[in-house]
Amino acid sequence: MINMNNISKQFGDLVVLKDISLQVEQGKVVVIIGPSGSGKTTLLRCLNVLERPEDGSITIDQQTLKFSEKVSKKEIREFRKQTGMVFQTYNLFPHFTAVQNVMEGPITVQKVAKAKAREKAVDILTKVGLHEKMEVYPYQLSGGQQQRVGIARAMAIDPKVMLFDEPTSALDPELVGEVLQVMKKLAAEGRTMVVVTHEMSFAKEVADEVLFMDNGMIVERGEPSVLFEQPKEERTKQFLNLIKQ
Amino acid sequence: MINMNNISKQFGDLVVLKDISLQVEQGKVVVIIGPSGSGKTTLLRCLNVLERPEDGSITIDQQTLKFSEKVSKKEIREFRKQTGMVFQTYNLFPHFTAVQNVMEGPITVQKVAKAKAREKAVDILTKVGLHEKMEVYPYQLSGGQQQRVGIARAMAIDPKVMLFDEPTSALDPELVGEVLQVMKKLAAEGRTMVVVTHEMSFAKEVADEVLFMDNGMIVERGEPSVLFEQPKEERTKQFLNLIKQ
Amino acid sequence: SSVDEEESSSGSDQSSDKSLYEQIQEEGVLTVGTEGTYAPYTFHNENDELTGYDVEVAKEIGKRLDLEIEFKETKWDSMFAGLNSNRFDMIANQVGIKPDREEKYSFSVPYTYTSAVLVARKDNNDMQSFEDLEGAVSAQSLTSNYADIAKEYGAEIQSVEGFNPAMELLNNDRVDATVNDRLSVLDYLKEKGDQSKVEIVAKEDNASETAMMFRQDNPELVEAVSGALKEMKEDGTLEEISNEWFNEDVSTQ
Amino acid sequence: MKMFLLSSFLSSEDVTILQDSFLPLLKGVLSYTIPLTLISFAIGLILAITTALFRISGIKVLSGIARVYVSIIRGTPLLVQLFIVFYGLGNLGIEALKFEPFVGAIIAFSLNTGAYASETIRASILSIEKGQWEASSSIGMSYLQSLRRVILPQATRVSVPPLSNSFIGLVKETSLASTILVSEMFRKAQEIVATTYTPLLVYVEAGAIYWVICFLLSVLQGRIENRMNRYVKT
Amino acid sequence: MKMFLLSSFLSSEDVTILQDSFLPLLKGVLSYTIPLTLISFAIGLILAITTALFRISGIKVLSGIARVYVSIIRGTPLLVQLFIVFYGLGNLGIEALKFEPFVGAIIAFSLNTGAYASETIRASILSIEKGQWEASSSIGMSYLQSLRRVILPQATRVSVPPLSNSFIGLVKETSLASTILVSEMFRKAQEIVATTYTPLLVYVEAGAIYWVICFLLSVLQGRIENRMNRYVKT
Ligand SMILES: Nc1ncnc2c1ncn2[C@@H]1O[C@H](COP(=O)(O)OP(=O)(O)OP(=O)(O)O)[C@@H](O)[C@H]1O
Ligand SMILES: Nc1ncnc2c1ncn2[C@@H]1O[C@H](COP(=O)(O)OP(=O)(O)OP(=O)(O)O)[C@@H](O)[C@H]1O
Ligand SMILES: [Mg+2]
Ligand SMILES: [Mg+2]
Repeated sequence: MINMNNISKQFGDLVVLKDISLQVEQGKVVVIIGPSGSGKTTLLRCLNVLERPEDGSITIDQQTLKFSEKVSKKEIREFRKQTGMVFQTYNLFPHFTAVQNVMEGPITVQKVAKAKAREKAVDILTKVGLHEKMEVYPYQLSGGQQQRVGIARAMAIDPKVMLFDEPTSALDPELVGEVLQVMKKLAAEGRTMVVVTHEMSFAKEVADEVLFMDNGMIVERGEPSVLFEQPKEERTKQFLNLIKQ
Repeated sequence: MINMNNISKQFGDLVVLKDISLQVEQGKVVVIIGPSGSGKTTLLRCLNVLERPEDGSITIDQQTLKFSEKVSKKEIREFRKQTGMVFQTYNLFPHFTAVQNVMEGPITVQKVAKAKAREKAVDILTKVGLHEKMEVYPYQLSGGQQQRVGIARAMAIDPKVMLFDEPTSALDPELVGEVLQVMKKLAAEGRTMVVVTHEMSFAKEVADEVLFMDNGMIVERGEPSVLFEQPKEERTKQFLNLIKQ
Repeated sequence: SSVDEEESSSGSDQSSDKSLYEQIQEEGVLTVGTEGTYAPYTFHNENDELTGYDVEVAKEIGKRLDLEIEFKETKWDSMFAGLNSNRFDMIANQVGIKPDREEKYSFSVPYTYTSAVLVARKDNNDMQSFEDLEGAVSAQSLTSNYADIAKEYGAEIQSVEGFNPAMELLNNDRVDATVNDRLSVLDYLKEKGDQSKVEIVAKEDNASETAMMFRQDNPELVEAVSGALKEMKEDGTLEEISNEWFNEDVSTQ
Repeated sequence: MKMFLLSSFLSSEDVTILQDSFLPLLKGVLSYTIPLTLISFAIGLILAITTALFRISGIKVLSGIARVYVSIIRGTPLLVQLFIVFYGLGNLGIEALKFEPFVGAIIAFSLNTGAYASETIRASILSIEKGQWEASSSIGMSYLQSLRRVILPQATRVSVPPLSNSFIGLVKETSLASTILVSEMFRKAQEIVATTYTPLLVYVEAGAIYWVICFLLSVLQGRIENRMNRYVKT
Repeated sequence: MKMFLLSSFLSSEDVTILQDSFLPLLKGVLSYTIPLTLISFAIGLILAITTALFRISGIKVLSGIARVYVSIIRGTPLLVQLFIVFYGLGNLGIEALKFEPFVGAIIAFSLNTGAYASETIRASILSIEKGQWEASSSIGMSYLQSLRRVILPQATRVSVPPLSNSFIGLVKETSLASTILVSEMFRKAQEIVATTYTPLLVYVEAGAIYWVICFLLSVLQGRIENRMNRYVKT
């Protein structure tokens, strides 16, 4: 499903991703962990082409982008529709109600008729447990509810892969559960997902594979039970100690 | 040391603290937990008189404020100096360097000479492990470092009690440790502390007592081992389940 | 009974037992309002000094009354505000004697008799005489006597703020003509030389009179200034000043 | 101030002048001041949005043009701009550039508003979080779609207060149009003064009328802001 | 624009006029335009800070006074304000209120700047996070201490760009001082036009001088902003 080959990305002189390769099969859930600044967000953003790598290629489903060659804006837009991104700080459109947020992609990008887009949005919002909050503005929602709208908005464009960047880290502890619940449901439905998160319990329960990144590289990868309990690399051990503390 | 009697606080029609009483002895560490909106922050802010309760009284050390009577601004300012507040979002003064942040209280409020205030600030910053970052501005510090400056700033006015409002919840997981380390050190020195936090490990290790608040009331209190492992109240159990998830 | 008296009433009761003129004499200074932007009557020369016919006449009056003249320069409408509010006591700015002004202000004896000329673009053959103003657009200062003349000949008035904008509009071919002061136009033509796009096409012999203007609360001053002007006419000084600026005598009819 | 003047200074003649001048002043407001303001502001806004987009486009030529335009307009007095548009262009001998006073005024005021408002609009676009751009492109929207559907609607909210200030400022600045023969209210006031010789009185009356217009506009501004703020916490 | 005019329109006589008029214009700038701007702005700022503090004081009387002051000044044209200060107050018969032109201009411009800048300063004070107030009172600072040591220094940074705009605006607005007998640059330009009969030429020259001043000021503004921004991430 996802095939990342030799992706490199730098900001100015700072090399943030170093020749990263990564395969994710259809229906698998991959969790990425790692210290701050290790490049987790950047990796995810490359999958959504919010950042353009300097080198390497990414294939999702049938479509491939080769970054060593010239890639047109239109190609990037097409490619983007394959992934749905869920942001750490939600980034909902504040001037749209919940349902309008979810309808926006289908209407503006996919040119779906309004009534049909609305129907679909209502379905998705119901699925994430928000059918009672459809007509309210984001500011009237709790963090957990806002993040669920974020997930619904990403799902509305029917992406082949869902990307999550620390979707619960801006939430109050008791609200985290709601969002994880929705994510588990998506995983159970067999969606392909790439998730940056430090929620161990989620990773253990849902992930097919956990990647540990440091310094722009994937240091270690494995099944959650293995990676969490018997990490091979020293750097991984150190990091796991820190976040378990 | 601290004696809160029948404190009530409401915002408009919303009763946020309902007739709360609380004693903390000198040198003890009290941890407050509870769901969002239960009044934890408000309780702490009442101790620092950032909020004025409608009723009840607070005694810290020798000084008492009776809120049913008229309290002058000067009395409040005096009273405030007994407590040092550490904020969730640090609230450092961005236009001052680290050391200037710490010196500000002594110089402006206690009218200490600049050189002496500086000496003291250097001492405190060294203690929280920041003597190399004294001359930098807050924006140049990581979250954990900023919060340690926040702690140093609160300590600089020699408060009898230190108040912490979720001091680590705005931090990246790996930075949490630094701040907890400093707080443990303070506890070990025998400082009286009131801490709102959901860091279980910290509470277990350091707290003399844990309070569980809900809906403006203290629902249950006890030693951490007891309260965490064998909570009596249904509400407490529910909440502990949520945050352990 | 006039408005000006109302607006200036406070000036007259400053110290009630002395007349305004006595106060002026005591201080030894007569303040005079003028535009400073109306050549050759009142303007700044190359050395940036205020000069011109009106200015020099006022200075000579000062000499004769043993008063120092202090000029205050401002725009036309502000000049009335200044006189009304005692910022100055006299205006020397080619103010024409008109009935509606006489209702509200006092005038000295006239010191200029000037005539109106009709100015049009050189390339405009339709504008040859005052009669051609019928139905044409003429640029005129808001309150000048020339505006009345243009109106009498049936011109549509485009009101402007003074001599310069009127000439500029004519140059721009935005109006067909302007009826204006002969001497100012001559000065303008002299300055422009061959480059001028406009010319004098007709003259009106009916001369208009201009004089120093005052508030009505100050009859002693008006009398004194008029006296000085008469003296200057009689001993030829006024003619001398006039010749200096115009090479002709404009001080008599 | 007004009460003060009323009680101590107004003779019955003054009152007559005030009354007689009210209708002409109002006519100046209705037939020139207000149309001039509205039309110039509308055109100015379009110019301003274009200029702001040029500035943030990242295309050197476009942002250069925008910069020069803004710098010239903001660096010179409006009066000079009016002169150049009216007398300067009118002098070139090209018939099409010889504008009627009203048209000339609209051109100068639009150019002026365009430059000042472009800075406001640029700032308000930049004030929208980067996350909004990212969220919209992540669902596949193009630059223009993001701008139109997501960024500009939010930027509009941010820019309503400063733009209202510009608008209210423009109402008063139209008084300068009198220099190029537009008989807006201030020009009317001057004409009245030319016959009554009571500049203070009539100008204060004109000032009061401006104040009433500005007051009404600021009430309107409050309404618009409330409407715009429906989707933010208060 | 300038190049255009230079190449196609300037006769040698025009060049002479430009040269001759440069010194008088410069003199107008140096002896009136600049001092008037600097002094009025300084006084205006003090007024503005006071007014802003009145507005946010929460004391009804004070915030009422501030509101009325701001509303009157912002609602009426500067020209009317100059008239009232100079001709209106001068007419009350109170010697102390009969200001010299320069003093009158400073009073009117200061009042004007005070009202406009107070809104800027108020907004910038309100833009400082509540957390800053709380942090300073939690270490025992009084209201005034918090304001002086913590809030105003940060508010200053926020308000530098809009205040610079007001300052640059004031430079150009001083041209109105000619109405009350101050011979600042624009008045000089008018005097020159009165003898050369070349309004466009001289006004464009004056415009160019204003533009240079504004340009220099905006360079200075950039410097100040950089200095102010030393403690924020860029
Ligand atoms: N737009 C950018 N310009 C310059 N540097 C950047 C940019 N975005 C990220 N970086 C740098 O790239 C590195 C990796 O950033 P990234 O956000 O991918 O890390 P992360 O693993 O997501 O960290 P965190 O856990 O803090 O979110 C960091 O050093 C960061 O400062
Ligand atoms: N200034 C205020 N005005 C009105 N309501 C307030 C104010 N401050 C707090 N509240 C309300 O008081 C209640 C208690 O708030 P408080 O911040 O004390 O809760 P908390 O336990 O600290 O919650 P959290 O875990 O989210 O920080 C909430 O319902 C909150 O909305
Ligand atoms: Mg990240
Ligand atoms: Mg709280």
